Amino acid sequence: MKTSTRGLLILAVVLAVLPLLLPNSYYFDVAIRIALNAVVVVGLNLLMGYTGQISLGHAGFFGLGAYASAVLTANYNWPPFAALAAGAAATGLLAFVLARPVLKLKGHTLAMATLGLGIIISIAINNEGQWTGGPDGIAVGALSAFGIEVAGEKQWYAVAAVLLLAVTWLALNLIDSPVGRALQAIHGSEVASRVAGIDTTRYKVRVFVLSAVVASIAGSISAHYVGFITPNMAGFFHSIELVTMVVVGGMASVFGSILGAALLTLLPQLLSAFEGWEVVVFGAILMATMIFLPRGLVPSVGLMFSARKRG
Amino acid sequence: MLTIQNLSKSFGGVHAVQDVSFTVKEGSIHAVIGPNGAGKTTLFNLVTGVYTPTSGQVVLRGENVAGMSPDLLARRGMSRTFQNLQVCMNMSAIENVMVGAHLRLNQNLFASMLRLPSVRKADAACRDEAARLMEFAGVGKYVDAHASQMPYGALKRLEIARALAAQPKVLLLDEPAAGLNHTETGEIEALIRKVAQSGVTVVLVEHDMKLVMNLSDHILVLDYGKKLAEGTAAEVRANPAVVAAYLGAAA
Amino acid sequence: MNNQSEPLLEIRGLTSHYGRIQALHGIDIDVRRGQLVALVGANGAGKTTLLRAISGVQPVSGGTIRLAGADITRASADQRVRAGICQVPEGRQVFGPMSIEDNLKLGAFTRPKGETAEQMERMYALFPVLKEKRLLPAGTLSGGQQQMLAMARALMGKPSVLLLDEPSMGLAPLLIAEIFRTVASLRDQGITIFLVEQNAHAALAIADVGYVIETGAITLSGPGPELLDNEQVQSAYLGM
Amino acid sequence: MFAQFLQFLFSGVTVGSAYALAALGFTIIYNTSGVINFAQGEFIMLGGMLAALMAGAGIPLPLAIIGAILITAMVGLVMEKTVIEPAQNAQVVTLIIITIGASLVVRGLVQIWLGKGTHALAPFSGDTPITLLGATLLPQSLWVLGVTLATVGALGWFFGRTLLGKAMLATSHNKLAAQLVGIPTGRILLLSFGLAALLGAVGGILVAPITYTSYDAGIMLGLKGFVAAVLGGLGGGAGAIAGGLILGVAESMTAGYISSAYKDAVPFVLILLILFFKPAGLFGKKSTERV
Amino acid sequence: QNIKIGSVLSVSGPAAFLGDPELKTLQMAVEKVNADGGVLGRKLELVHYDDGSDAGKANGFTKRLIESDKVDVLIGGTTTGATMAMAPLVDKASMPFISLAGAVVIIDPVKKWVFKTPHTDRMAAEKVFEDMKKRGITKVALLSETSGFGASGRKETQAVAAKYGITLVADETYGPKDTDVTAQLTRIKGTAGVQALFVFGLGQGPAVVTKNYGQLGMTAIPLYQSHGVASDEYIKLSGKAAEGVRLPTPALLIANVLPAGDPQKNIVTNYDKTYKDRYKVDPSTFGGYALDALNLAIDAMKRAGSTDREKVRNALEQTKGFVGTTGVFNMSAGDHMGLDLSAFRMVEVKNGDWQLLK
Ligand SMILES: Nc1ncnc2c1ncn2[C@@H]1O[C@H](COP(=O)(O)OP(=O)(O)OP(=O)(O)O)[C@@H](O)[C@H]1O
Ligand SMILES: Nc1ncnc2c1ncn2[C@@H]1O[C@H](COP(=O)(O)OP(=O)(O)OP(=O)(O)O)[C@@H](O)[C@H]1O
Ligand SMILES: [Mg+2]
Ligand SMILES: [Mg+2]
Repeated sequence: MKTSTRGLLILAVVLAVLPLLLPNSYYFDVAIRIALNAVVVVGLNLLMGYTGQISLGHAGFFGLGAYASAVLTANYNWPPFAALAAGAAATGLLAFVLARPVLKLKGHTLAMATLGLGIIISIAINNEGQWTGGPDGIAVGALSAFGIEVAGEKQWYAVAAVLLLAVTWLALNLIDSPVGRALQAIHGSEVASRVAGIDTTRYKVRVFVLSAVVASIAGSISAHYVGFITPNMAGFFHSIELVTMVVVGGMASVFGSILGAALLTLLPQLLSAFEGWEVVVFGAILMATMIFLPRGLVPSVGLMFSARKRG
Repeated sequence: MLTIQNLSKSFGGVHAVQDVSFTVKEGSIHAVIGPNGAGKTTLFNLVTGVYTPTSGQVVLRGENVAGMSPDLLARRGMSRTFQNLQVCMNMSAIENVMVGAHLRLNQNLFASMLRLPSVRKADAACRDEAARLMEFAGVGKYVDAHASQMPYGALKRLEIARALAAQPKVLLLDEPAAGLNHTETGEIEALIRKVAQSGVTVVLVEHDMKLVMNLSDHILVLDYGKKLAEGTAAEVRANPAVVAAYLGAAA
Repeated sequence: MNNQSEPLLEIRGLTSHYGRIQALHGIDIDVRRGQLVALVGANGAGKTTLLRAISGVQPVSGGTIRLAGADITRASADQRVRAGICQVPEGRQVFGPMSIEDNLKLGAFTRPKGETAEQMERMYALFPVLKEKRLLPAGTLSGGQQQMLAMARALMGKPSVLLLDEPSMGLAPLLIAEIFRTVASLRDQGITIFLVEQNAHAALAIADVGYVIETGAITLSGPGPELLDNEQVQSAYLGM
Repeated sequence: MFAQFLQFLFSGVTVGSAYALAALGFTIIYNTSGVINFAQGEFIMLGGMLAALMAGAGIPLPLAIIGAILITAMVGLVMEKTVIEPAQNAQVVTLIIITIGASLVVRGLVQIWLGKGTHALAPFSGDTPITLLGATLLPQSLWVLGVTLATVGALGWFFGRTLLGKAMLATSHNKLAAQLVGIPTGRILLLSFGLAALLGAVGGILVAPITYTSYDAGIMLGLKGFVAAVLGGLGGGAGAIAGGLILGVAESMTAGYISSAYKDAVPFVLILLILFFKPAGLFGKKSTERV
Repeated sequence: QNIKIGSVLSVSGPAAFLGDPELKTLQMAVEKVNADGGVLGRKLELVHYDDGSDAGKANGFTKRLIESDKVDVLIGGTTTGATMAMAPLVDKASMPFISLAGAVVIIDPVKKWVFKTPHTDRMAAEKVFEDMKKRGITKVALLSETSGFGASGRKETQAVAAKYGITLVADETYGPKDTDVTAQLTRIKGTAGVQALFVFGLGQGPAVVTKNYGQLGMTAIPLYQSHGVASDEYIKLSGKAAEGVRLPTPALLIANVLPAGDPQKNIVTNYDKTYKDRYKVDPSTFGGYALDALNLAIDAMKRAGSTDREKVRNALEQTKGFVGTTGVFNMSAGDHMGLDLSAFRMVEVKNGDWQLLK
């Protein structure tokens, strides 16, 4: 069996068994947040890890999705899934329009441009209080379709788990396809990929839009789940958090992304006992992880494993 | 097949290529030689769309393609290797070769994400073919290797395999034998000949005169960005200007 | 030539790994003072790895390297340069965005400031094209020009041992002859040279001693011209 | 009308100089290692906080300043030694995440040891505003501007003229080659962190009388400094100054003429536009990679 | 078994200077109560989480407190955003919840389980406008912070201005971390007819505004601040420029100048002293909100005679004449805050200290 198929199976089993082990709905809550974060991070990794284009503004897209759902359902009474789709479409369109000029940039200028994008989005959300509720945030109704409402942590867990599984499957397929190789080739050498007939701009735009749409959808669902959103979720720090999840988990590793999201979502929960020292301990763990597993959790551990097997 | 007319390129004050014209016949092996810094690589970069010419035309099968981007040229059957290696170090060796076949595979994002059977089948076939090409280029033992683990000489051949995977009509090779010893150069020579025999037009830059003289149907000599001489191997070798500027008395 | 003098560079049982792949399997090499030693081998045999290990930029997993009797196996790369080991690396490795002049100045990083200008003039005399382009970024040079720059930069460090990793790669025939002449004359000036070359013929022809490396191990050694006549060498590396 | 414009300009230049100083720190570390040091803002914060607290504890201002600079530089050195050096051979993104971790640790420790309060540092030359053509300017602004220019001059000389400066640049362009010509790349990196921390501290101290300081003061200045540095092309002093001033003046002009609500957003729009036309930043060199 | 007090506060992040004294106060007060024998014969136990000024995290921690820690009463939500993110959960779980955030929306419309201790921003605006009216000011420039506190304050200020016959002739904003607002102030200076400047913000921003206000020589236009700057730190940071600034504040800030007969005199001097003794820094009015919240909860439990959530909630709603640091609370089914304008005192900065205005 291919490693990716095996990984997907393991993920499915873990997701299926987990509910039996979680003692109360607080633990479900953490699991749901992990799954929803992981969805965004898997999408972002396609852009960052595989295609080599950094984005420090992805929380902006996440926020756009969340606010589209919030505003359209609360103020205009749209059905949740219509709002979600509209948010995803609008985010995709915005990403599409901006991708061309933005992705012409490289390295740190690209980082800065995407950072700027994210900041502009979060400022707009912050300032347009008459729709968005401003800095204090806005309440979001339940997620429902055809009269069925997702209610309770167990149902939400099912939704998040299925979504994560689906996104993981799609991402794994993509990577191991001509399109996925084109993306990785762009990372490796842009000239070489263009000479091989790859329209690099077009592919960069596609993966940028794709990851933005994934973030938007995850944003919408998170908004419904939490029930209340603030501009923070579109802000700079959330973007950094997402990037950190990608790198800690491992660039160009889908399962790494899931683990990265899990670790960085869990840590603050585990560290809450440290009273005032949480930030320090969190920072120290972050550094230690990167020093001892420089390629991120999954790739580094993978290397160690194969080393042991052969050596 | 390929006609270059009055092609020029300057970088600021440096005239890297000046008013160069020549024609490459279909199915032939055409060599470009000249001293270091003569403009050979720049010429390749112009022809393959990596650089935009300052002036002049590149006519590929009747169509002026000057200024066209490399991916559009690839669609028209052009492929190349690089003097400064451009191997994707983030991928495995065989995936590098498969990238070369990109244009012949399904490029639909959704088909790829859904792993449609057609995509999967074509991909598997492509992988087999890539392995064959690696064998053909003499790097068969690296089929399971990651590109970053391969030595320099093997990477050069990997690039050739990648270029061949595109099934090009015109193949430009920039110093394919650099970093190879005589025996290995001999293998490369045989490989290029085989490729040309299969109907591919080959343009080649190389400093190994033995290889150039053995292979080339036609040789173009550049010096300071300008055409210095042109002709068959024998003609070029006999040209005193070429001997003085490039070959030296020994050759 | 100076076969009887003590070994300046003495390598014993050197091993090195890339992760779990072993690239060098116990290399023994002696380079005597003032000698020109050539190392030939196929792609991937481990030549570059060996040179990197000697320069201290490649981790060594076993064995020792001695320079003039002193153990430098654990010395840092810059200490080795100060001790007189300079390298012209594979793939040239010039400082792309910096001017040619700055590249040369940096080549003399470990040298007293006073001698830089003079040495630089010597390099410009050796490679006039570098003088012509001295204010341009090194990255814009053609492949061969970069190779010359890499050579000049290493010489700026006034090495007592010069490591050359395929110095003729990508050079025009005229220049190859020139490079080999330069290498030979450097040896005559008393610089000890360890030369890795694919152009085995030219290398062995001027070498005092030759070594053949195959998959990380030395399989043959002897005086340069003698190796040229070796059948095995001829078929594997000389294309005969 | 003109007085108003001038006032906006002064305000922009003051803030912009602070951004420029912050940008210089980024530039130094970027130029030796290719790493964007997300802890740069914490150096700025440390300088301001330490100086303010020491001065508040009765230590004479000049001594407090020197003390704050030295301690911050030490922090920079320790940080390099303990967390950057062990990861030296890792990819750049890994190092960037490490600097994020380091910034959290520094900020967290300061918050624990020095508290969450906001502190002020007395201006160096009083706080009587200088009036010029109807607009006013604090003397401290002149300090910021002056020291920024002097620093840029000094750095320009260091990187452009001295061999050590060039060796630092060379280390980032090609670490392998730098090692092969005998540059002690480890120590160079150490030096660059020390220097960047020192500069950050100087910036933090200079702006503290204008902006006040607290344990989280470094976040915003660090972010703006990063933007200014990239806008300037991360090349050197001139770029950092240009980047900082453009950002600062764009902000104050936006606040003055367009909308204070979008004062942080409009400059980003402007910067994006600039980057679309100059992808390497204002003073950035086009990449010279060849194939 | 202990009585569990759950709290989610913004002890780090941008709102840390609010959340930090709140947490310290809770910890101090819980210790004190336990030392004095606890409540209903049981000890109090504080279970606290820091939301890092992120409402999303506040929501998650609230779930944890309810589901996992099974607390008896919930105090927190340093910011309005956090409170609003917590509110739907306490409603579902039937958990008495006392918020420490300012905005009116928290209690208007009334939510069954949600109470709050701080004055609303609307009250602050009203108090300020009352004072302006006394001075005959009708044209006011508003400069508000883009934080939740400032944005909500701006909205309420706009809403109540007309009631006091005041027109807002300028409406500017600044960011919470801005280091210079001369551009906005210059604009205000250039607006015709401005008679006073009203700043609505928290923390260091208003100090920057005050300093720039001094730099631009705008002293002819009286400067009003909101209760968001009611701390000694404000005067320390702003220096000379703060002279003459007026603002509404809870009694705590002026504990020492409060007349002896004031009902709050006792509690505020007491809190002021114990906090200073324990933490070596001045208490802030924000800490006072937390103290009041805890005491309200304890009071309600005592009156209810149990920790039964429904009973505690009902007792909370019936709180009458409860004297806190913030004011005297009189809750009802229609008012889950229970404060009126008298809880605010108007003060002016004179010679670097607070002076109570009559
Ligand atoms: N991007 C560039 N910017 C500035 N100058 C350039 C650039 N590219 C090439 N040049 C200059 O153009 C000239 C021709 O370079 P080119 O690489 O084409 O030479 P070449 O014939 O391939 O030499 P070699 O045999 O050494 O590879 C050189 O002098 C080089 O410095
Ligand atoms: N970064 C690396 N990671 C893993 N393996 C490597 C790496 N670099 C080289 N190798 C392996 O080490 C062996 C020796 O490589 P080395 O580059 O020293 O060969 P070489 O003799 O210099 O070859 P060439 O003539 O092609 O330059 C090769 O088998 C190669 O696959
Ligand atoms: Mg070339
Ligand atoms: Mg090699």
